[in-house]
Amino acid sequence: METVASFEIHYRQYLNAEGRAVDELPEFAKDADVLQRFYRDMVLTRTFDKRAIALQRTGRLGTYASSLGQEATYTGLGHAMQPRDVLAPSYREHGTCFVRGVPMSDILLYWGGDERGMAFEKAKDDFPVSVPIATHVLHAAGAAYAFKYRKEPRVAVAVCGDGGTSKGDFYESINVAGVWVLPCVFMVVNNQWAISVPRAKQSRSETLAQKAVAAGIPGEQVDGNDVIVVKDRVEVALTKARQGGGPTLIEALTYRRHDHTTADDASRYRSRQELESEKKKDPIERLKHYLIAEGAWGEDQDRQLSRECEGEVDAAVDQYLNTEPRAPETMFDNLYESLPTLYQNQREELQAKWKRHE
Amino acid sequence: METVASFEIHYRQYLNAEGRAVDELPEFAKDADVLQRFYRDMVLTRTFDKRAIALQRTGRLGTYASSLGQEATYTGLGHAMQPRDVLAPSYREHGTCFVRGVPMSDILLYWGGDERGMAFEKAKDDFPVSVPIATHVLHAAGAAYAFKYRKEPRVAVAVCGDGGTSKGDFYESINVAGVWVLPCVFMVVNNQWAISVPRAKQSRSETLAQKAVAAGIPGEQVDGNDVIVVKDRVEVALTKARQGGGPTLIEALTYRRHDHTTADDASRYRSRQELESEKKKDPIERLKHYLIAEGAWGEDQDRQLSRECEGEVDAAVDQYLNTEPRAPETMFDNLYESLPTLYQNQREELQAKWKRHE
Amino acid sequence: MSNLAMVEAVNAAFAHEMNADDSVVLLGEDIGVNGGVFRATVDLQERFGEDRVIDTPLAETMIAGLSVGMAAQGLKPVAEIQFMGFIYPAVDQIVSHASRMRNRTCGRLTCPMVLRAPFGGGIRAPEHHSESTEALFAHMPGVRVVIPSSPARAYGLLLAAIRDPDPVIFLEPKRIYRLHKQQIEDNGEALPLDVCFTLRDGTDITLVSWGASIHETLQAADKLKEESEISCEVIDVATIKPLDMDTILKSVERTGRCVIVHEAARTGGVGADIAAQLAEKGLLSLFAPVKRVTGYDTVMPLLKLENHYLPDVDRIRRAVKETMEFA
Amino acid sequence: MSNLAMVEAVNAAFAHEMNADDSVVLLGEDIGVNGGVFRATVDLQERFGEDRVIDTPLAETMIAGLSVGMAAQGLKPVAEIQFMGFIYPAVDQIVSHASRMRNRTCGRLTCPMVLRAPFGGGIRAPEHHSESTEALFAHMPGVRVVIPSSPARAYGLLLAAIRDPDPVIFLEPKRIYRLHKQQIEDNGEALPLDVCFTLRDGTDITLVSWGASIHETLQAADKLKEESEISCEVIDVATIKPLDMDTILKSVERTGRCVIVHEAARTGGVGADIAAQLAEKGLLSLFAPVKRVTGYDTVMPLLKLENHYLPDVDRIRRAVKETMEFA
Ligand SMILES: Cc1ncc(C[n+]2csc(CCOP(=O)(O)OP(=O)(O)O)c2C)c(N)n1
Ligand SMILES: Cc1ncc(C[n+]2csc(CCOP(=O)(O)OP(=O)(O)O)c2C)c(N)n1
Ligand SMILES: [Mg+2]
Ligand SMILES: [Mg+2]
Repeated sequence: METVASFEIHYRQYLNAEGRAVDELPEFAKDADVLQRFYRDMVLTRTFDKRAIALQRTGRLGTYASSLGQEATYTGLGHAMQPRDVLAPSYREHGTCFVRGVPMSDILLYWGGDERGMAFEKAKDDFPVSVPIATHVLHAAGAAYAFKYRKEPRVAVAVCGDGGTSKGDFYESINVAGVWVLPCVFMVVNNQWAISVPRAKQSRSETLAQKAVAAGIPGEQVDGNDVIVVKDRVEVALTKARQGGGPTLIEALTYRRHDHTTADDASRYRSRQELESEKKKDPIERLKHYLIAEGAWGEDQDRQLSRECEGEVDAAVDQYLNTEPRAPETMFDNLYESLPTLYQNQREELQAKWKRHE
Repeated sequence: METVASFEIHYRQYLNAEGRAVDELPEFAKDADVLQRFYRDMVLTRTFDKRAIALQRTGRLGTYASSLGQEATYTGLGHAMQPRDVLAPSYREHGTCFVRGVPMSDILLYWGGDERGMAFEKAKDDFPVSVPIATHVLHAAGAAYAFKYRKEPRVAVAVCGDGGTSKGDFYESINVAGVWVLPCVFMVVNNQWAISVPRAKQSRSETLAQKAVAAGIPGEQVDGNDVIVVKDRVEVALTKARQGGGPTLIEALTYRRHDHTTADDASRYRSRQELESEKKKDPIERLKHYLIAEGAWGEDQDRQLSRECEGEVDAAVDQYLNTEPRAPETMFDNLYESLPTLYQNQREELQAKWKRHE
Repeated sequence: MSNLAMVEAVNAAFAHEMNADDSVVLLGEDIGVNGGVFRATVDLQERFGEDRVIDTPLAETMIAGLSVGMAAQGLKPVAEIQFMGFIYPAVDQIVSHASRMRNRTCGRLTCPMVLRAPFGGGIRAPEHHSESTEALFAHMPGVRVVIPSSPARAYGLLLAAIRDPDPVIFLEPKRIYRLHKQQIEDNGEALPLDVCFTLRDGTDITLVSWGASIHETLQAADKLKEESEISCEVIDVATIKPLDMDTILKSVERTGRCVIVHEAARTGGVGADIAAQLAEKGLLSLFAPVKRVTGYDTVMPLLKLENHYLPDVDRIRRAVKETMEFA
Repeated sequence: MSNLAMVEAVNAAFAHEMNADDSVVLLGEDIGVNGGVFRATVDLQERFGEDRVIDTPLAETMIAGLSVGMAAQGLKPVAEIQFMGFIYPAVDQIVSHASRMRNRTCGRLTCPMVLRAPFGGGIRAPEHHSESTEALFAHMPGVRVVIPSSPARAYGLLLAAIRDPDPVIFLEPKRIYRLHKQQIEDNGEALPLDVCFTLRDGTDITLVSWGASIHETLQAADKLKEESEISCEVIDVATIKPLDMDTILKSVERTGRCVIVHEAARTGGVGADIAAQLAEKGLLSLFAPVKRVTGYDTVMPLLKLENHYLPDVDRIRRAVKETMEFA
């Protein structure tokens, strides 16, 4: 018997649940401005989230997926990426999109049922929301191929959930990224649940990071509620990828505190206790404690920040609610670059009907 | 930084390329009868193989996939399985099917373009040939579920190639088998090529055995040209699975010495040297050397065996060539349990046309 | 007798059949503790155990492939695809294996599985949650495609689907999951597959539909009667593959006119097939061209425009009137 | 001018476009060193390099998904699926993403990709190597489906497909890959997409077909002329989505009769759609029902019976005669 290969999976954290540094912080995190910016972005995401749910509950938004409790992962990721990198999100990464410059009103527009919400002008090469789980992970690999082919120093980042790692697409993506040494980072947001299915029922693998072994690429775990370690390790992976070092899989351990979406009721399948104990690991509180302990934050500033975020969200909601509706027949306008003759009469029929009803 | 998981992949071999034992042989291999039986089955498979190719070259068989050089893997697997276990093969495992009692004439019938070749009566729960790569690996997991559900001491064995491990279906199968602790063995026949694509271009993973890590199940490598280690390790895995211990992935390292199929020309994409050097690891020669060295085989016996195998293959070919053709309209007869009205007139049309032409 | 909504009738059919037949197992995402995102399988895991109501990892190819393996080895798996928009990874297993297992082995192995999925638009759901692509499956030899449109038909057809010895794609129009209730006797009586249901007798025109659109079709029929004395025969196709063309042809032979209504995109929809067969076999009885009122040939829009995409009562009425007025 | 077989014309179109446009890359299984199992990409890796003619790992979902990602980021990927029977794992990416990227982002991102696959029966290949399921793709809004049936059309249509700003499913009838050669000028001139090609003018009946069946259709037309003085107009649909119904309708308006020929199974085939549209828009010009000569509604049989499955000259002739004799 001969040992022909061996592997180790590592876990990293800088700030523990109490907001104490358990290791020497990376350079960027020694700058209070930087951490305040992260803090702000997390608070804004949470403020947005609450409002979006309220809009949905009052019939003014469609189904919405909250990121409550996962803000550190999304904010950290957003700040690790460079503007020209490309994000291939699933449907919960609003926090990352905001950091990348996508207006909150656009995200509302999309979840309000209007395709124009995905036509944003900042981060304009980013992929749109992808609802079919893990399918978009392949798009990141394809994008990465394009960057490599054109010798552009850009990296594609795919984000999917713990559930997403069970799908063949996920595996095919990491495998091809490995063998072609693509500039790709695979971010697995392990929030412990895929709707009602707990992490343990997705896979017998001890970690999700070790899925990387199958592709022969590095995989690691980070505390996904620690914005510092997320930003740090993703940035390391991005830099490596940008320099031709190939892909990395990063599993961020976090927890989905809200229902899966507004269409779900998590009390059917998980315990209050579990939820309560997870609340103690809150990513926002954690950073706040750290900043306060460092003398870089105070309760007054915090209240001020809350007000600012509420104001920004108010403005976005206004803009969303005041968006002129699309004419029905525009549903044909982005089907092809120009609408084939065969379908033109359908467009006309729809337009005529709409005119009759107006 | 904390290490949260670690893994090792092992490789095993009993008989080296020269046919010398490199380790103490397992119990069964101390019985010359047993090894002679393995030897015979490998020779029969190779004899069949040559004839099938000849039939194809003379227009009497469709496309055919040779197993030249891979006989130890297929024979070893066949002997490790119990009759009530179930095989989910791809398209190259004739050798295993023969051990399981499938007549050679049926295999010819199928590759000759007649569905009745998959209606065999021995091994009657075995899955038929599966052409779409890796799709059948899921069937093995489903079958294993049925066995577990009914508390039957049976195991399902899926066989796929190195190319097959790149497909999502493969990964989804090992993953679900892991999390449900299914009685399943995944046999990856790494013959180094997927048509013209070499192993190194399928995956950056150092081994294919380590794909198991992604599913949290054990994975190991064996010398696929050593029938003893194949039979031994597969049997260990089967016993474990049968006893509720869950699935194992076994990578058998072998080499496809023929063209991919009779429709392929391997000289377009691989070197003579590579082929020549692989010939030196021949599974049949290896066992022959060992048996001769042990005084359990001789050249006379060998010639006698050749004649017997030729005779058996002759008989199978005769039976195949003399099989009464199916009437064209029978193409409707196994579509549903009974043919829906809507399609009956199509069957009649075909029957009428056939009658006109006869 | 219980008063059941369609989704409850699905649940009742499961409970009945799982009691009667140990080989029936359910699998899918979130069908266990959660009882399915539409509650179609609610309480079943508690009653029948985790090994019969199985929460799977998130992978639709896997769900279909496992089902093929189970079905070939003596189980009767009923797999749920959470929404039809996520059925596509399962297409390969259906077309390459489920539909062919019997044929490939000349009956040695068979594939008595059901693949269920809620489908259709009109519930303000996110992208991919509203499409109707039944035509893809209707083109595959070796499968049945069944679509109930009332609680009673859901109960009876689902029982038939589970008992059928061949693979059945069972599509549930989720827009009408809870639209209204019906008295159903939970007696395990299946309805026949492969036949259409004539819901209304009529003399002037035949309206052919299935799924949720049946309800707009019936409303249109009522209105047309009321406002214009047009007598519509309404046929619920129910099993769209194999099609019971006889019932449709006989009706159109009497009425001489036909309008087909479905949510799916027009091009390549099942309506095309029905219209083509009418034109082939019923040409002489047709007084007017067969019209189709369908979803448009564009991507199903997000919720703001979805109701403009779906065939509505008004579009059906217009089509009927135009057909009636045809010289 | 070179004398090229269809598969060589495919190769020539690639070479032309790869020279002209750096953003064109080919990917697929065995397309590099091996030049594709049908040699459609032979020599291209040598000429254009491994980063433009890419041998992929064995995974069709991946091939399609990579292509979507590449296309959205400025490349023009042309992906090969080795046989159409292995295209099903790619269906999800096509219907869920390729066909929707433009619509989902209101044109911010687009998906100018081509997915090629050899298709159809008649070459004595193993199971899954002979089917024709173009109808599945013809039902998907947002894609084009193009099928050449001669070397010249392969060259011109493939160029058009690569240049098209939207996703194109390009299906190559492999039975006629090397059937005959044609003089082709390698001038980079594309043929128009979205139009039918009228291959023969005729006055008595319109024969509509595509792919390899065009050849049996033409032979039938010749024989019918010869033996019965029936003058057949023969239309090669070529782009089956979006359909150029105008050309077909105009022809049928003149001839009053139509037979549609395709290899795919009848139910839900593209022929149904054409027949339905003829019945809807051309009812008054039809003297006889539109007949369809197609593959049967059963699983494509293995090679021993495949020629019985495929429409042949005899079946086409009979259908034409029956249509001509219709009162
Ligand atoms: C292919 C596919 N199957 C099913 C669904 C329905 N669905 C939406 S989200 C979800 C769970 C996803 O879990 P995970 O990947 O962990 O992401 P999370 O929602 O936790 O962020 C499911 C099953 C889907 N969107 N796509
Ligand atoms: C899904 C699918 N894609 C492509 C093919 C065509 N094909 C047949 S065999 C093969 C290579 C398979 O290689 P591997 O898995 O290593 O098995 P081997 O043939 O070496 O035994 C390919 C690409 C197929 N049969 N199925
Ligand atoms: Mg999750
Ligand atoms: Mg191989």
